[in-house]
Amino acid sequence: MKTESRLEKVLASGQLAVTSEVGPPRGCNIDIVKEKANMIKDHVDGINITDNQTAMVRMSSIAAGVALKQMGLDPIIQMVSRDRNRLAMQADILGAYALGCNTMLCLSGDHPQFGDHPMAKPVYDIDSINMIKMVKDMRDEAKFQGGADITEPPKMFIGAAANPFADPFELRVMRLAKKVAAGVDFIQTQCIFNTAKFEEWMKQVVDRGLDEKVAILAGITPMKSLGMAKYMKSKVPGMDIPDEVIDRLAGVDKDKQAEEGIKMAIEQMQRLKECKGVKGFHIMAIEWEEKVPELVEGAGLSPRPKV
Amino acid sequence: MITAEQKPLQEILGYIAPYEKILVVGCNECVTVCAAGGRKEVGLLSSAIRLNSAKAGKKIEVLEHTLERQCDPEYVDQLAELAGQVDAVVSLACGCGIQTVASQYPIPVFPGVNTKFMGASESQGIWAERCMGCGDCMLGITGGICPIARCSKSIMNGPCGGSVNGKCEISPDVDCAWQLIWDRLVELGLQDRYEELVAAKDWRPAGGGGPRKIIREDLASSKIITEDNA
Amino acid sequence: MQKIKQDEKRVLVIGGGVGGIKAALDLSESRKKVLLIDSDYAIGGLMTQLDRTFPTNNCDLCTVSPHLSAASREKFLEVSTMTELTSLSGEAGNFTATLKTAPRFIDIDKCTACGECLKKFPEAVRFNPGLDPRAPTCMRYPQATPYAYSIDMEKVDDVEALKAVCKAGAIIPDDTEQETQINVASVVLSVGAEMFDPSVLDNYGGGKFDNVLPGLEYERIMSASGPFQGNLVRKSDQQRPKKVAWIQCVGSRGINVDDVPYCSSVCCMYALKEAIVTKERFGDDIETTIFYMDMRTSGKDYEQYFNRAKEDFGIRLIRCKPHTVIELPDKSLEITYAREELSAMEKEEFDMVVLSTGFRPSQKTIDLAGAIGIDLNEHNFAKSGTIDPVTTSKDGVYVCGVFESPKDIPETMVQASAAASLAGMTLDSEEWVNEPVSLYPPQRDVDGEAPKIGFFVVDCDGEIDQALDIDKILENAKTNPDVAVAEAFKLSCSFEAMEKIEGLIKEHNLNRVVIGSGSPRIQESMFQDMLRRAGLNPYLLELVNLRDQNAWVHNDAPAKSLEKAFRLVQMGISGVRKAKPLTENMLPTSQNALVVGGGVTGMTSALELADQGTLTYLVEKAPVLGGQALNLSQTIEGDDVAAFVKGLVDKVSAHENIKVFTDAVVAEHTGVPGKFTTGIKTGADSACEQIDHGVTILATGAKPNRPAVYGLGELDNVMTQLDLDAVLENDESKIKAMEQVVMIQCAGSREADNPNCSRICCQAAVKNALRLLEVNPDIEVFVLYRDMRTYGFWEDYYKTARDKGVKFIRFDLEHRPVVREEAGKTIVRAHDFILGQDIEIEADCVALSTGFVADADTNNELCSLFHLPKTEDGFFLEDHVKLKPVDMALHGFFLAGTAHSPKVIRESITQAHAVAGRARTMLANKEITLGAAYATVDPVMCAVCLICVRACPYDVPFINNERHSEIDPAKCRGCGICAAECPAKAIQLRAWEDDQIIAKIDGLFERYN
Amino acid sequence: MDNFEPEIVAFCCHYCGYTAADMAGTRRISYPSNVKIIRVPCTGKVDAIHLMKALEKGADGVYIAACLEGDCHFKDGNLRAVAHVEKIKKTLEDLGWEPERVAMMNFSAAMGQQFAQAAEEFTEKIKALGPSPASQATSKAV
Repeated sequence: MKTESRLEKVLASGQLAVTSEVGPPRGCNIDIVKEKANMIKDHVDGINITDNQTAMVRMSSIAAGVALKQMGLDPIIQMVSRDRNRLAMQADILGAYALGCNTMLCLSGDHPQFGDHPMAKPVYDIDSINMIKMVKDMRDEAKFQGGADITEPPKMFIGAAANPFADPFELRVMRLAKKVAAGVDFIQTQCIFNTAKFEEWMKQVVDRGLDEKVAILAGITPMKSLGMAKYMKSKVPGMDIPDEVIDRLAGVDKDKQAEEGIKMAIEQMQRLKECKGVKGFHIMAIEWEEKVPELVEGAGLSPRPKV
Repeated sequence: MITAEQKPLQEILGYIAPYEKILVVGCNECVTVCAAGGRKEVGLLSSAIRLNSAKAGKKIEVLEHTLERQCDPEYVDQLAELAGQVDAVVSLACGCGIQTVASQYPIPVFPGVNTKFMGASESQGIWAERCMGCGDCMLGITGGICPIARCSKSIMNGPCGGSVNGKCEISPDVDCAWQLIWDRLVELGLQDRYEELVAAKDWRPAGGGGPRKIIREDLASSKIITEDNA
Repeated sequence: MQKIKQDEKRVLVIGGGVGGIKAALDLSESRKKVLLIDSDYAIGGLMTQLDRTFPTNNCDLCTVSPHLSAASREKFLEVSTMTELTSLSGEAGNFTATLKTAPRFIDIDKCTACGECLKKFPEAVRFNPGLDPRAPTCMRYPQATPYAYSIDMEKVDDVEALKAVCKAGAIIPDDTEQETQINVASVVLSVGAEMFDPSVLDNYGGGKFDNVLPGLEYERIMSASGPFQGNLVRKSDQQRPKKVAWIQCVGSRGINVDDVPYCSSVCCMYALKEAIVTKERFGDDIETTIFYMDMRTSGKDYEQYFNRAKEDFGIRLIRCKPHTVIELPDKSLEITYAREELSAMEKEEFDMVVLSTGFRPSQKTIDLAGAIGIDLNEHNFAKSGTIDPVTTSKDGVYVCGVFESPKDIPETMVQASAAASLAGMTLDSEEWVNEPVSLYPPQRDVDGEAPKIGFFVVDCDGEIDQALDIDKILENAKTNPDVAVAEAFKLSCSFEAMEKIEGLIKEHNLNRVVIGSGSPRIQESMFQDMLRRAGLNPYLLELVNLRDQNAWVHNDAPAKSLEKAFRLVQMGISGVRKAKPLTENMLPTSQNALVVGGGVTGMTSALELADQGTLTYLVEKAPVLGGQALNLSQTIEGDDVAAFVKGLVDKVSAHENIKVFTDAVVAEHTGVPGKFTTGIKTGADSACEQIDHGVTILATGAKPNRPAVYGLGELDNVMTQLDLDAVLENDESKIKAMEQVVMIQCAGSREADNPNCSRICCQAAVKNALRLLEVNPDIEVFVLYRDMRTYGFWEDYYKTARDKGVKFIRFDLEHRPVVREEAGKTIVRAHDFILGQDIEIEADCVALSTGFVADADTNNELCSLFHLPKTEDGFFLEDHVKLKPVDMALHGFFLAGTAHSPKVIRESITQAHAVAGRARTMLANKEITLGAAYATVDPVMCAVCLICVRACPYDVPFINNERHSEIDPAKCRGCGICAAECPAKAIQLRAWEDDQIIAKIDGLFERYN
Repeated sequence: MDNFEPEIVAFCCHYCGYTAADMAGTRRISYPSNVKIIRVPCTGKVDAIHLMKALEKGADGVYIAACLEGDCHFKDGNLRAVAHVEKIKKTLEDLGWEPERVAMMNFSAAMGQQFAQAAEEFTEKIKALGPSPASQATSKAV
């Protein structure tokens, strides 16, 4: 075991892991985070806390993560390189770890152009791959980027994201390999709607033997409605939503669409459970956290193992 | 080339509002080539200032002059006589030229353009950023396409997950630099390079180390200059 | 003294009116030697007596040939006035002409035209034709008749006193008549005709009542050079008339003893013009009334002139020929007339009555025809070819203008060019030499001189003076300290004015000239040539368009117009200060020609050019040559069109100098006038064959109109005249079975959507009516018409048709005929104005006279490919409707046939000859000037930004080895786009430099008054 | 203001705009004398500076009269002119002037009637706008 991370332990046990996420509030009410976490806490092995998601200012992911930790939960701290340079990131990693956060996700982050602070200077001092390496160096070499030794190094379980649907497709596995080479421990993928394409990607991952080196959690998002599906298809970059998803939602009454969405996500998880290399699921129920237990149960992933 | 574009007129007018005699100075180098600060733009801005003064019912005298280059003190010396006649200067040079003029004359010098970036012309009237002057060129390993200047996130190991159909997540009008790099590497048969991890950028040469300066000892040696002059 | 050179073979042009002048100029421009003679003591002919000429309502004759420099004109053109032909012997290509020159008693080489002799001996000294010898209004070509004074020696009592008056010593009392024999290759007759003298008629009071006058005399009264200085007043009491009437067809289209049966073709238009000008100049409150039989406004866009007369000027039109005019005690006049629709006679009082009289061949021309040995027709005009109207019965003798048949100025100009072209074919062009060097004085170096400006108003036709106070304009110009001379030349022909200006330039050592006159588009090259003659660089000139863009367009606001004139002049003066002497580029021309359109017109032009050694490319869209003529069987004169077309096609196809492309279109075009490259695409081939050519002739024709009116395309018995022609040609049995045929005129023409007259339809209807009767004499033919426009000698056929029982029933737009089918019968309902009720005719055939419309698709394509202008109704637009009817505004392009406007075959053929001749004028000069307006780069200012390289529409600028942009003057077209785009302002377009344009803006806003 | 006579400068290309103006003359179609024409070989030659200069010197309105689109004798000079006019309109807007004081028009050589009508309409429009700030200043100065 590299770390104290519960996720690492679940994965090491050979069982499928389940993570989900909670977005911190755009204000100081920490109870919101707690409420959301309470809804899902019994059905997941770790809870991602997003970091200024979609480049909108929110409560610090570390602060929210610490609150969860205090509840005895297992936060996965997300950190984007957009907003901090190497100094700030390393400092925050030290702090987060000191307060009990032992799992983190290294991301470059959505460009500020998307968010509510387009005038902010994007930092991007280093990219997500170099960030993985930085966290690994801190953990395994006990070195800061500047070369100095860390007296009490942070033992972070290191995660990263992967988008199997972004272009160029042929680079998607190669880039994963780079992340692996940089030292990533687990991967949470972008929401999967085009299951066949994901499977194709996974096959290449397996062919390269990458699944041996990194635990891949498939990203699952239940569709709330036909409108949401259409919106994601047309408006959200990097989303690959096949027509059959749209058609299936369109085929049921409007008030049955949410139900159908949940059904689809469950079916998807059941299908992917069989997919070689898939080590678990990362459920992103956007503003729909209350449905996470239903999904996890539906997919036969409940109860969560005690580790 | 350094590119620039004219500042909003009202901003310029705001700067010069307190003054009655203005010199508009152009530069015959980069800003001429990118049609932001050559003789023509000097003429247009001067006319606009005059039109504005007419509206304001105020008599402003505007002199026009364009230097060969505003970032060399010798050329800027040529302004001495004109600068002596005016209350303020509007420079249409890039930031370098503006500062050179400001450093040589004890009157207010206002920028008339926004200096944008180092770019290349894509076609008539279109300039695109190509270089950020990072001071440590990595084009040798990226197929001749700069991820620093052309990737929105300056990612060293791209592309990020936002690359769709060869375009950047920030806009469908912006090419994904990493898609370009990849295509180019494929074209050159250098795909293998891709998987080499590119280390985090050292930003010191890019200005992280404070204002940059180049000193060519062979040229800058005071001895040579003295000898030449002798 | 005039001494006619005898040592060389020439074309002899007889008659110095506009036609003769045009023919002579065309010939000399083609570098062919020509002698122009006129029996009068000055050339100019009838046009000089007119106040203004339609449809432009001005003169502009000096601009006939601005591409010909006066210098080279002198080299090839000799003019001899007071000279007549007495005999012509020999044969075509080698005639001997005997000429007799009357004594002038003035040595015109010495005469300075000071006018002293005229002052002292007004009876004996002749100067100006017309009513008053006050001012010279006519043009004259300087070399032969610098000032056309002459003396009637019989009226001089004291020869010595006369001699003493002349300080120049130019009086030659013992001058004698001279006889000369010259070798002549061919002869062009342009002797015109006289105007009918209405005093021989007893019902209208012409020559008897003070206030009844023929049209020409009315023009003299309105003319600023006329007896009342351009003031319209009655002869009897010098009062401004309030009611003026015109009576049309006086002496024409009649059967009385003094009448001629033909139509004089011009009177309708000139009456409209006189009425319009009267309203325009002397007040809207003058009531103008025209009594007419048919309004014959069938020329290009003339119908719109007519419509403006009615709608914009409110000219009153009464359709009838008045019975009598009687003089009332106050010298006013009472006209008795009966309107067509009212049987009762009406009487109406007018202050003045103008008799629209037409042309009559003079006894002198009849005698001349005898001396030459050409046949005359029954009306004593030259008997001309029915298909080829400028030929006569004698080989080598050509005719043009009114002597051929009555016609207006534009048509005369076309015939003149056509006759010149044919006449010139037997004579080689003189060799090309670089004339600017050899013929002009060296240019004075004005570098470093402060501007010394001469400002001159050249107002030959008095148009500027009528609208603007020229003296005030001069005064204002003089307030500029560097304006050394400011003078006006009012009512003197621009040629005379130019000679005087030349003198003033030299006398005052001027180094800049500003001319206030007409449009620079037309006049610039003429005045530039004047500067050259005066030893100044032609670019030290600025023209101020006081006439076309001021005097003519602001007559509703004289004070503002004058203010504008001050400003425009100041703009010119300010601009000319910045003018620089410039040299021009010359480009060798391609000697080949491209003719677009393989109909009769195109083939005729191509043959004529090819016969003179020009390699001619003939491009026809259809798979066969022939064009619209293939659909026509015969002309009204009875010529077999099919045989004629076949003859042409055979000749063209066999000609070694003609390359025919059929089933082909023009697809690409580049180059400059004189050096074009055009891509021809044949069939479905995607590749273009590229050809080089120096001139382009557009003879693309027009389309027969097939409007959906009167049941055309719906009812079986309704057809067009062309369809009927085919039936007549192929199916006589069908005609024999017909009992009643109705023809409807103006079908699809003279309507809101196609306002022009199609010109050919009236004669087509008459022709087909006569042919129907020939096949089936029992047939009843009805022609429903609005105005019968059988102009010229076609009136004879119209009369014959009436005599043979063809019924002509008039209609108007409120009473259009209606065609319907009822129980298998085709019924035409029409209104009979004389009966005052509707009538119905059962027709076996309804033939619609549908005429021609522009071939919009072809014309649009060609106009956009060649960048040529079109008229509003889609025909090609000529450079000058009156004076340059077959030249296009873009140098090197010429226009002929129905692509110009609807016309019959013989008129198209005339234009075909004319364009061939005009094209020759260009090809004969082996080089063409590209002008001096090309872009230059200042190497120091150039930022090498490439903006010019990218902006140039012709890819001319490049970055040279010296690291700056360079523009090859020989390739530059002079648009100036690079100059405008250049961000370093390093590029200037010569002659249009920024400081010149800004100086003009400065001048415009200089507030000095 | 009722008697306001605007100063209007029209840059006309030799081949179309100027010819159309001449055509109005030939046909004696009157238009306001406020319009003063400056001839240019092609409207692509009209530098944006020239438009500004005219306004600066006191023009209340300026327009360019070019060939119809697609008919430019120099391929695309008239389209460049449009761009120049648009640029100056923007500048005027930035200055708080009415951008309508600058206009682009297109005529064929034969469109004398339309030229006159457009001149009339433009003059009316500028009359309605009133004197330009610069021309007011100029006349004050006199």
